[in-house]
Amino acid sequence: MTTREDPAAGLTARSVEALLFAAAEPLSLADLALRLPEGAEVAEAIADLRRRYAGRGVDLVEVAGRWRFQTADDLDYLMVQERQEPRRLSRAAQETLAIIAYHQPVTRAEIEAVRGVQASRGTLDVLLELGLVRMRGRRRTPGRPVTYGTTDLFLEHYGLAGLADLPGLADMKALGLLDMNLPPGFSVPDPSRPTDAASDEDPLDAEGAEEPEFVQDFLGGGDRQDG
Amino acid sequence: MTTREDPAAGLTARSVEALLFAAAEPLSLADLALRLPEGAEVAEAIADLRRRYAGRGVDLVEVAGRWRFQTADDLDYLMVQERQEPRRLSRAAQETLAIIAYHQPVTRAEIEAVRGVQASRGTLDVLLELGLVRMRGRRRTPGRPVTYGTTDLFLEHYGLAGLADLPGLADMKALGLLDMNLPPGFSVPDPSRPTDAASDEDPLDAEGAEEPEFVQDFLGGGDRQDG
Amino acid sequence: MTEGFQPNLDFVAAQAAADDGEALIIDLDGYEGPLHVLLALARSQKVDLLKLSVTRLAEQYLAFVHRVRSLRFSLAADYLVMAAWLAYLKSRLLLPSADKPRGDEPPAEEIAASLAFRLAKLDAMRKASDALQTRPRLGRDVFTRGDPEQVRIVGADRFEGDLYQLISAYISQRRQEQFRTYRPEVPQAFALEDARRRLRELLPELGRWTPLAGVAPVPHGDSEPTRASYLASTLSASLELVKEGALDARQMEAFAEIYLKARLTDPEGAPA
Repeated sequence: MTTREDPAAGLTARSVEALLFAAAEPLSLADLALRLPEGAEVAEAIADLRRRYAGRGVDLVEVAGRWRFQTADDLDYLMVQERQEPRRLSRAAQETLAIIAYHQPVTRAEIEAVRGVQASRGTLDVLLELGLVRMRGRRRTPGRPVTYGTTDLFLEHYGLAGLADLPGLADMKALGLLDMNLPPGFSVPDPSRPTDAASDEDPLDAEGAEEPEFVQDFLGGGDRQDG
Repeated sequence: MTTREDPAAGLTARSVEALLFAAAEPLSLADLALRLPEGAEVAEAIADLRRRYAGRGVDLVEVAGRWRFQTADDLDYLMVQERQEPRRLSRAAQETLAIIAYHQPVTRAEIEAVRGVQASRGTLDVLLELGLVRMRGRRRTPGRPVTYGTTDLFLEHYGLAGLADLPGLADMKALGLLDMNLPPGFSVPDPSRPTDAASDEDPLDAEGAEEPEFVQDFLGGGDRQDG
Repeated sequence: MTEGFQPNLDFVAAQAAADDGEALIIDLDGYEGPLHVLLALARSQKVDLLKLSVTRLAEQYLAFVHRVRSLRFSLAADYLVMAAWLAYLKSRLLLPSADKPRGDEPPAEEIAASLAFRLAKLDAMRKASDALQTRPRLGRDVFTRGDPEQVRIVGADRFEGDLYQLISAYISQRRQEQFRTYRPEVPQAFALEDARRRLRELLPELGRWTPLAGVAPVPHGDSEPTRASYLASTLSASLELVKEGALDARQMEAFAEIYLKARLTDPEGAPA
């Protein structure tokens, strides 16, 4: 495995190596090019460095379209002193994060539809507060619901080069599992919401107005008849 | 110069590499030994790494008996870069921006009325300078105060297609931001909807160059015919 | 569709709980909602989730609800609604299919397939969530340089802050607005004592006629006394110093500039 001994390429690779080592945050190819002489082959230098660092104690990885050095993941057991206990996400928050990541842009109602439960307080807002999730805009449908998506920080945190690298994404797509147009005919019955409420309903107005009435069998309706 | 392919030595070298990389300060051989399995040949690993890093963009150097990675001396010129920190909006600026976004067109006095504090001159200036806020016009009230609104850059930065995409009351409530008991009639304005304030506004252009025409239109037209 | 089997029933309590947003989410043996229970049950069938038997699933779910209800008197409404709904669906699946579906209702098989799809989707998301959480995470499994040399390349126009922060900032202010008591800002004055001390210190520099405006301090920030207060106090102080014989003051006419100068015959007896 002899590397080309082109002096210019060698200098570019050394420079990129030094910059990425010194940088406090991941750098894009454009960021790097900005600090190198015109015409420097940054992409080649990255490829060269990736080869050199393969299997070493430090890896060169792409996150959110930018590059950074990080310690090899199999050496995690050594890093006890550096480890900060990251805030643990609740199971609900983890699931919500996954749904947003795989379906973005996605509305709150859609998240709830997939999970079959109303998002409780502290699910979405924790993700927003941590900066893993952001509001992206509004869906161009009646009601114009706010849509959510993930942030670059999400990608950096989970070490993903881009959204296309989400684990299992291709398989799920192939199976049609990421389709948000749920087949008709089934919706999780939700006692707090009129079942007919189209997605254009403002959830605030929807509350209280007309409650679906249900499950006489289970709660025994007879008592109430007197009212 | 072939490195020995002793697996144990390889792992030690990788571990030392990762530890030195992730450490916040230089580490001594003793520090390293403490974090490695018993009997690890730390000195050998260091020597091995020194060879590997010789002539690269990053050097493994000894400082006062401790080891650390640092960028190669001859690449210093790459590191002297103006350190442009991302501009952090101060809390006051953030709050002022939020009020302008929702209540535009809004005058300085109105901003202060919501904030309950005098807007310091600097805050609006910062927002104007960043290009997030612009002067929109003048209110047709005594004193003709300047009105402020947001810019396209504001929309761009926050990923909004238009002002109509700003989250509204329902969205805020859904996020649990409005859980406190709010007074009846609490509302959040929709800045995309024309209001009295907007129609009560003269464009800034009406001043200066355009002034004569404006006067002519105003005085010259039908008004006189009744006389 | 569901209206067909939902007779009238007052359900104020559950509604109030739903308004609170928390009470209804009951942790039943680690399940967050009926769909999560169904998913766990469906997995036990060990078939492709898209091909699972909904009738069997319905039986299992009803049994589950029965068991949990006997342990826990208050079972969340969602679980009961789902139970009723599944019982209904099961009955429709078991009945020989009518010549054509009743009115607006889709065929039961379609609804069942739909439910299967929903479970497969939730299952996929749970697996994806697990896959994400087991990825090497920054700060837990992998680490960036511990002591970076802080090379940052950031566009000059980049600034921090996202929409969530923006609306949070907005709401926190609107909220304060409700509880605010009016507290007019107390105007700050330039104390006469301070003005006198300052002027005395300046005396050596007032060798020639200097306009009062040039002697009075200039305000720099919002929290300082106003320019008018600085001027007024400095003028008062200068008159006192004139009285003491340390200073001369001169004004050519009303409203004209006032000039100050240290008196040459220094009371300390310095060489003239």
